[in-house]
Amino acid sequence: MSVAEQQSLPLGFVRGEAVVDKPEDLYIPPDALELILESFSGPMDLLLYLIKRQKLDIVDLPILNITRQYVEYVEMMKELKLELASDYLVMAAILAEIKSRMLLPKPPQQDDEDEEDPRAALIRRLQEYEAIRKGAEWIEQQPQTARDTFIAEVESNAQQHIEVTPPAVELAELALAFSRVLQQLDLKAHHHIQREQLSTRERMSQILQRVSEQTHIRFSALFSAEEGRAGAVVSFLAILELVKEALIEVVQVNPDSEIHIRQRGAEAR
Amino acid sequence: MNPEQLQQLLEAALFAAPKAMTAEQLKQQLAPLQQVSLKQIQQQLQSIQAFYQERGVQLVKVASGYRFQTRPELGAALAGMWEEKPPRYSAALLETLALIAYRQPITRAEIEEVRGVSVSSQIMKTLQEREWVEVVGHKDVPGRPQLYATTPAFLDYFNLSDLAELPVIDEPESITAETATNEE
Amino acid sequence: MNPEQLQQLLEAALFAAPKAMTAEQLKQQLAPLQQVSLKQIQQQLQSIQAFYQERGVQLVKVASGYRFQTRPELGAALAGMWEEKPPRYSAALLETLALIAYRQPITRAEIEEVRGVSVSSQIMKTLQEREWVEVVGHKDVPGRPQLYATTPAFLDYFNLSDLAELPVIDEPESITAETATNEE
Repeated sequence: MSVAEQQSLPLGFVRGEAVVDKPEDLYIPPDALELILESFSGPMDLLLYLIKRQKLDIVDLPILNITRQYVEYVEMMKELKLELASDYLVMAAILAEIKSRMLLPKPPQQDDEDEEDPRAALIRRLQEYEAIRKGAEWIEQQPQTARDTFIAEVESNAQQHIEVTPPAVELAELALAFSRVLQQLDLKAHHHIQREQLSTRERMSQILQRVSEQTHIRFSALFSAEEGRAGAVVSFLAILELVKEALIEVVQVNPDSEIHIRQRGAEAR
Repeated sequence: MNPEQLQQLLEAALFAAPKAMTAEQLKQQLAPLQQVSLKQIQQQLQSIQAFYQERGVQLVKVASGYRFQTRPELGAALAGMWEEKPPRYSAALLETLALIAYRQPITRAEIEEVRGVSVSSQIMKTLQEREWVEVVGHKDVPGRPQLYATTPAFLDYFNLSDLAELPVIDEPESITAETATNEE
Repeated sequence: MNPEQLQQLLEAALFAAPKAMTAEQLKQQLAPLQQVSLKQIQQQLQSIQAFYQERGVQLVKVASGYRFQTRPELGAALAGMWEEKPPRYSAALLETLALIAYRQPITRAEIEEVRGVSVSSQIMKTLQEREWVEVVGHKDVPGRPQLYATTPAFLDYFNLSDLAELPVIDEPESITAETATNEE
């Protein structure tokens, strides 16, 4: 597909680019070895290169030649103390093993099917490796983000319109939170919650709210006929509680005049 | 470089650029434009502007150069793309809210005393912004601290007609005995 | 909402979106599209794709949705706008990535078996940091080694919408007598 492939077989990738400058024969100047080896991604890559270079039929692999060449590479690597050497040594061992098995006379076999050509396994591996290398080349040539394509970035005034949805809370969660608080408390006394008390405390909030808005409220305005007796009791308890907690003051100018309540310390502000 | 290619390149550059670009910057940063006159670039920018007049995005000239932006009237419709699922409230916030609901009117110091930790200003701000909690007065003690209470909006949110409908929390027996005589 | 308005809104959304968007996501996140059928949205997306065919930017479909991006052939000309050079990946990294893409899920030992070389931790780290590769499970063999697979981010980066777009590479005949002698 690529231009490099059409011209000749690439030696390998260097920084993603196919390198066409490959050694003409086995002799590689020692100072160039490191560079050349860097262009192989591993022993499979090198082996594949050697096979292709010699236009060999892999099925009729002249293991001896390949092994000899291979071992020479490995020797050079050892001299240069290249850390890559171990993986290459494994490959050299595989090649040597294949070679030795080919040279040895076959033991008489009962069943021929059991005896696999020692080269077959290597060939399969080479084929699989070559396929993957093709896949890698194909992926590399795909248009890449930030190299070939850039994602469009467009300003928008949408951010000004974002409405933040506040989290939802269930009543049960709230009750649970309160029971947690109670558990944390040093449980000594009067933390019991009753419906009646709650109504009183709500009324306290309402009265406080009103006195903060109006400063003076007629005492009678704090009671409403619709609420009946129970409502009046709640209001009265709330007023007493607020007085006790010193949150409001009850004032009466003279004994006959209307009673007023006002915020405690309101005049101080 | 023919006008079509020039327009293509300018358009791509303006879409890819993270910020507005002037005609000069475009000429400077795009190698193939070295030989193109500033005037030609400006002409093409105008063509692009005209081309996008009725599209979803438009090429506008702002102080620092040209940039693409979405049509202003689409802002509200697009906002949904940035709206995130609301996070959950913290346990600290829920406990503070619960204390205000069950013990109102209550000062911040009283909340802190019960919870044993300080109440962050952020929590009080969130509760007030949500309009669940408001200041209903000041306690007449030194410093005149604010007294917090829940609002009608709080009741509405939790579908309560009044605070007495808040679930009754079972108290440990030790204190139930003590207050039992006060019960209905 | 008429087709023109729909197209305008979709176009603006895709340009402004911080990431690729599927038709479903667009429908879900853009309030005015609630009443519009998915089919209508898809039709308009195709119209937009056709409209931008020859422009500097194109609407492409990658694994995680539709996105606007610059034409691939303009990459080199646009490169000057950024100080950083685009990253280049080594043959070893690309082979490892290809193996994971083609043979997923795959263990590290299996990768090493094919490549004939130990996989450097750095390569696996880079692949995972780029979010191209992730651990999807453990193989049920002694040691329970991790199984690697590619992510949608991998497909997005290489402009693919689906793993099925990877070309078939299994060519058992490729290293036989005929092809080997035909090479060069």
